[in-house]
Amino acid sequence: MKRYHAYTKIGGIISAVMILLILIAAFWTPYDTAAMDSSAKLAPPSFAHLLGTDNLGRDILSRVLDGAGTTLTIAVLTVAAGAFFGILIGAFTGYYGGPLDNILMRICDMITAFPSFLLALVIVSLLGSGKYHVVLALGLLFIPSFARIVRGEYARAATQAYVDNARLMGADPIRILFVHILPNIRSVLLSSIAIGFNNAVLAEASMSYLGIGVQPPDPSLGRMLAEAQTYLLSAPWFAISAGSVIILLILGFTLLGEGLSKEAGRNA
Amino acid sequence: MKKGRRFTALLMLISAVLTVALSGCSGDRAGTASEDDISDTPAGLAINVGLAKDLDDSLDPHKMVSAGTKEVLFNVFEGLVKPDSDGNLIPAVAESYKVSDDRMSYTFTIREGIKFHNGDEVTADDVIYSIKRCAGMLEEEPEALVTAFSAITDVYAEDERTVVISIESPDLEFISYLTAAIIPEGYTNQTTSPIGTGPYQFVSRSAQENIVLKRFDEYWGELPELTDVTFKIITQDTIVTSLRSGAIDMCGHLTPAQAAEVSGQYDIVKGGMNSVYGVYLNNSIEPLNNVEVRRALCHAISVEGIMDLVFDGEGTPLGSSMYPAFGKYFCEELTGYYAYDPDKAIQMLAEAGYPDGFDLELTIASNITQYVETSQVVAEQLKAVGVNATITLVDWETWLSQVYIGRDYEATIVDFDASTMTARALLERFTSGYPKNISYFADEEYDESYAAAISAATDEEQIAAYKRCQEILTEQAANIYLMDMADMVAIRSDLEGYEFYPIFVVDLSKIHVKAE
Amino acid sequence: MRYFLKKFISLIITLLLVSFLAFLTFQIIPGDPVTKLLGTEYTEEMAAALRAQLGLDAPFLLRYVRWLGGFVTGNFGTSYSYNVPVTSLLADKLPVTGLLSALSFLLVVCISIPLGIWLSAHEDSLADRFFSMLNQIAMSIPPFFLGIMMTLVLGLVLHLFTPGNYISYTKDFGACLSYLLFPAIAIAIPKIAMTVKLLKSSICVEYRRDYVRTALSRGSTRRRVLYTHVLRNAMIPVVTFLALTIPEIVAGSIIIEQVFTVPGLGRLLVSSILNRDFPVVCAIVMLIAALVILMNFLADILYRIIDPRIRIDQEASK
Amino acid sequence: MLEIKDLKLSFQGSTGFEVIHNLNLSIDDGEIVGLVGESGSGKTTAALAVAGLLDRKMVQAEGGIYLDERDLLHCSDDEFRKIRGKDIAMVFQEPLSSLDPLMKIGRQVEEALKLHTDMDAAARKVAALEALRAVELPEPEQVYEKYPHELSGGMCQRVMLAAAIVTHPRLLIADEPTTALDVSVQAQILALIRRLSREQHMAVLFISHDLGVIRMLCDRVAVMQAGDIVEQGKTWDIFEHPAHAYTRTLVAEVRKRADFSPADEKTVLQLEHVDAYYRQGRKRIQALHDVSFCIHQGEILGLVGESGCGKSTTAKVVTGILQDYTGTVERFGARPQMVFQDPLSSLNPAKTVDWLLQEPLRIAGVSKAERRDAARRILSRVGLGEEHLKRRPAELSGGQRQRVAIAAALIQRPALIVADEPVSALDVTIQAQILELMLELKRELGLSYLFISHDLGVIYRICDRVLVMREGRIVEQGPVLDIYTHPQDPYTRHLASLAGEIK
Repeated sequence: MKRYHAYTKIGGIISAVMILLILIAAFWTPYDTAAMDSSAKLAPPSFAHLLGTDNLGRDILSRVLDGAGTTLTIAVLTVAAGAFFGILIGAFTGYYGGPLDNILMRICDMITAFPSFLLALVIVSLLGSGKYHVVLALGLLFIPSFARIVRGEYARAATQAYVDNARLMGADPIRILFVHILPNIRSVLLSSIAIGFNNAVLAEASMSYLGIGVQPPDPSLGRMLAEAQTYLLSAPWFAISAGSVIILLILGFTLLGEGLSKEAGRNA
Repeated sequence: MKKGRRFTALLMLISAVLTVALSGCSGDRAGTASEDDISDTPAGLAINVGLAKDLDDSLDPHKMVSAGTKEVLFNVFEGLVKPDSDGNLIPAVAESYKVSDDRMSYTFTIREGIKFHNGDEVTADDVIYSIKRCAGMLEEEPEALVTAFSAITDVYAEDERTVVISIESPDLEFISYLTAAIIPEGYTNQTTSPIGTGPYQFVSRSAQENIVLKRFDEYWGELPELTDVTFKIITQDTIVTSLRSGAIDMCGHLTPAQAAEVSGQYDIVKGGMNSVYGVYLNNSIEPLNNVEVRRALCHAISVEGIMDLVFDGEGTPLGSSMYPAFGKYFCEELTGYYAYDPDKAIQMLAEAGYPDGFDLELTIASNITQYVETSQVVAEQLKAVGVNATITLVDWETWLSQVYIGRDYEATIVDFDASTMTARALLERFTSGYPKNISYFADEEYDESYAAAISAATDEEQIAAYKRCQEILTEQAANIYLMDMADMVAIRSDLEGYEFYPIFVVDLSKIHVKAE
Repeated sequence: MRYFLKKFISLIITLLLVSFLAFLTFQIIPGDPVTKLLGTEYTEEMAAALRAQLGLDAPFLLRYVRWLGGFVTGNFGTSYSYNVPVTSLLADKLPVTGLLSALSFLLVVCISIPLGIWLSAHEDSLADRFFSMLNQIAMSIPPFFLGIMMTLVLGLVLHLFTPGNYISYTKDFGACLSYLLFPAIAIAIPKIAMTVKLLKSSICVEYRRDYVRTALSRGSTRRRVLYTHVLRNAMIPVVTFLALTIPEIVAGSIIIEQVFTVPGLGRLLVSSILNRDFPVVCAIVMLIAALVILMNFLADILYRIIDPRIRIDQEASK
Repeated sequence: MLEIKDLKLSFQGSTGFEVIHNLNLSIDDGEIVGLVGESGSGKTTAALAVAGLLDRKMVQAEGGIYLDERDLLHCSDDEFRKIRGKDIAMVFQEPLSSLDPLMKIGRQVEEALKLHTDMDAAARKVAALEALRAVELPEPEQVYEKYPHELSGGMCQRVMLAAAIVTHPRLLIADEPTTALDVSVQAQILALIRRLSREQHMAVLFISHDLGVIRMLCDRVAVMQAGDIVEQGKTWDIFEHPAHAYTRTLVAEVRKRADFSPADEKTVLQLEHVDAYYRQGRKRIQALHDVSFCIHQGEILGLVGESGCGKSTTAKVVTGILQDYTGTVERFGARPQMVFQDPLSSLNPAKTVDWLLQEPLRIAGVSKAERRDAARRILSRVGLGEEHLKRRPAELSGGQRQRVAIAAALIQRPALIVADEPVSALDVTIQAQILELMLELKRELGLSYLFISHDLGVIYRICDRVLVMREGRIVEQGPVLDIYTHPQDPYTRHLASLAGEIK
């Protein structure tokens, strides 16, 4: 019987509940997320509307869940894209080094140094706004951080005896990189994925807050927060609902990541 | 050991002092700062006015392009004449003027003793310089800055206080262009530190922060009560919190929802936005080139519904490209020409060959809350008749280059105003030859009517022709005309005197403390 | 010396790449500075004349070289929007963002270090568990949401400050600082949480090192071991982290400035992007990029200075 | 002077257990007492208890530890702290990591003075320099200003000693102080400890797993096994007449030498005039100079030398991991495989034993069923059972890990196995088992080994021939007995004399 760290448990529960709710919301929400009701604008939480309604009389619960779904999709795809290319680049540059390593790292520096807002705006203006373009923009921004971490791990792994051993077995470089070394940087990857996820949710929310990113009528948590600012005093539940969902999404995954890496550390 | 402890203690001390000191002094100031700024000190009455958009523009009165800049600097500049809140032109820099019998020559008498903010008296040379500058008659400004001024053939001084302007042909509306600002000759810093003759003088501008004006104590007219006005640049989303916190004392162009949020604490003054708000359609593309489809869309949209959801029921519904402030030109009977009737819309669409509806992309400028919210309601209403409307938000500059100048779009939501007080500004944009006719509206009868209105010799003729233009726009369902949006101003409840103008300005000189 | 030279060259190359990318951006995204300067009702002749005057009619690469030449000689151009030299705009706005970031950084340092030390001394106590959980939550709060909530609770309900009433540093420095304290807190809280976590785990790792046992065997108290040995070693990763936090704080201020309506570089950047005020955008982008690169550089140098095991000019070990 | 009576130590907590059962030991002034035993026998725990470095919350102690009648076990933390560092000082196994990397040597040496005396800074410096001189460090003024990383391992251990003796303690506890050092340095440190003990009349409790070291240094010895002292007495007596069965095995292991069967004429490896290089940053450093040797089938060739002499580079050239060399390397038969010193890093930590054993066959394209069979067969061949298949390296003991490493090498049926310090990290009895396994495999499979070690005892025990390396060159080679009895090269002579001293 494996004993789980308390963080893993709490994080797992939060994430599981969030994902479950989001999945349910993908098929069924208490109200149509776009349906407006001029007779119930900014209604406080009640049994009819558990989290109240917004300034156009839309059900906030339905909208935050739908928005959380959008955010989650974007974050997962972004991190997946960032991690995939980051691992690919980091593995080769870290293991082989050389001039290619230098060039790729300079490009990573450049992307890191470039304001993300502007880069996202460029991509969104070029390709039009929409979820998947946001993924593209954010994914691009996430590659360098993954690449850098993975590169460091691979550079270190390349000097390890088990890698020499794998070479002696006659394993080809691809096999060494992805079958032998990759599982060993699992815990580092896990925590950078958790951090990456955290940053992706934050970045998506921030971009939507600033008005680029996910577009209405698709609900977006960041945009809801921007709108909710006007109604802070008369309808605080509007801002609090949207904000809490962002916090829960991030918290669940950070705790999970934190717990898992603590467990990995305990086992090692 | 001691050293380590000291180090930690020092850090803690710094943070404690920092927090306590700063929040302490902020506490003090939060209470007094706004009072300081607004109280009747011997120096006068100072207020903060919120602006949701920065004046990121040239401050040169002849070169500024954004409506927001013009709105604020209305208080700094005056033309030979200036508009009043009823839309009439009243004397300003000129104390009087005469029009010659052939209506081709205007003679202005400059007001006695009128001064610029730098203390210099306004001379005939200044007036001539200003007019020539606008007309493109100066070497350094070869292009006419005011298009209508290219009709000017000559400007000269008859004596020190008399200036004569001649134009090439009679024009009923020419005098309304002479609201163009009079500025001192040879002053080169207008773009950043403007000087005019208005009741307020410019003090400073800080990007994204504020614009500061103060009363010009040598103003020729009645001195206003407000002595110092700071326009604070805030954002759409923080208008309400800034008002609720007391950071600003007045803010214009609130949405009804924002107004409702602050109505307990502030007096709300309502007026019309004086613009034609509508869903503008690209008449040149499938299926919007079919007039029946456009009519069906008009039936599908409930202006009432939009007003209820987005505007709390405020605003004046419109039926064509004209708003009520234009009194004599406005055709009230066109309002409600297309009744809200989704069933009829579905039927009409089916007859036009679209029983299953079609896809429609609404390209919306994201910086204006009303557009974004309206677009969501419109999309919902169109969905009800089978038209699958998707919303694409773009930033303002993209909207300008793509929709307004590039005219590459399907449908958009925007409001058009008349920057000068002429009906021409609202109707010219639908003539077939107009380069920014975003609807690609082309109708021979409309072009003829418009031409007739421009060259009309009498008011009656002109009114009739303009009204016919409006009827054609409505009958042909060129666009879906929605309303003249409500414009709401929140003003601190001990102040009054805010007046709406038919053009987009805020007149600070009329604001005063309520009589007890 | 060779190390500095190499670092410096790679710094310049990165900046060049960034500048090219920034310049390219405006070639790509829709929008025309001409509409900014002439409004919407202009004739083609006017536009052409203006483009010629601004040098916008030249081919892309030539424009880039010209701009770069100006940039190197300190001429950042003139803002399309405000018609003032970009340098004077930056000189006006840089202190605001600088103050905000400095305040935020000071908070991070002054709160997280004592807190981290205190918590590491009470590992696994009730307080530690409570703070660890709080820390996790603090790390999960988006700063702009924190800002909104602070506006509501501290501003509108408790009246500790007046949201929207930013006062210029030129007018009243103290009032400016006291207003900036709140956005600074909003930026700082998640960073404090991260720093505390790092410092705590770093101290715990160092406590398990052999030299701690040595020091104890000489008769040191645990407290003395902490301050004379462990802390210095534990600070190595923290100092590096803190240096890398600075650009993040500056980046974080971009969005926080919107929430608290602070007229700093962030708001100027966003509005300039939206206005296509390209000279301003390029200058700010270069400024931020330079800051990021310099801080990376600084983190590296600091790391080498603090840790005598690494010679300053030595290649960073892989 | 020091008296340990009926000491019982047990760890608290959910998995609490007793580590020291009933320990009795006394040390007189100026006496050097050795405490010998394998890892896990409790010797370090006992030493830490004497120094008061065990966390009292974690470890429960019974019995008594008396320093001149003073009960250390039951005095307050503050009282104990005044004794620790002043009367009782300690040195540890890893000299480099036991020094604070960020603090200059001088300050670290002075630390105890600062804590226990009221000397001013100048006096402390004088005392510290004197201590540095006493441990025979050259140019103590310069060492005083240096950081630990600027010194070699041997110098660091001298610094540790200086810091320990600076307060003239009555008891020095030395926990494996020479284990991490090269043989020649080892001997110097031992001599130094002996000298200091005599000169300062300081008692020493010397803890080691290495009988040779104990024998060379100690007046008396206590042998520990599983938390008990099984035997104690005069060093000479213990070595000549071990009474307890465990002591007998220990002593016997050291003296054993394998039987040698004459090697085949068939050559499995031939190196001729090999120069090899490795990269450090941008620099290309020559690690081997004109190395030539051959290995016959069924032969164990020893390779001995100090750290950094090129032993590991030779291994890498032989196996083909290092490609940057000139000269000829001829390998006959299947590719040589390698067994490393630390199986924890040479066995992929993320994989199970099953996977590790199958991987070479998987790469070679062997079918799944055959792979599984082969893995099971080879595992039982090295003396492990199927229950180990699903474990990961971290879940195995050191000896088991090294068995798995050997199995993983064997499964590829190599003619030659390069063993790089394969038993250095293991305890004496486990060492013996692994060496026995290697010899068995040699006999049964006709396997050859290149056996790299810094431990002359181990080389002596199993090798047929030996190469002595120094600074990248082979300084001497020949049959083991010849080298040990008639060393030719001065360096080899030096090594052999040290070894003799140790034996």
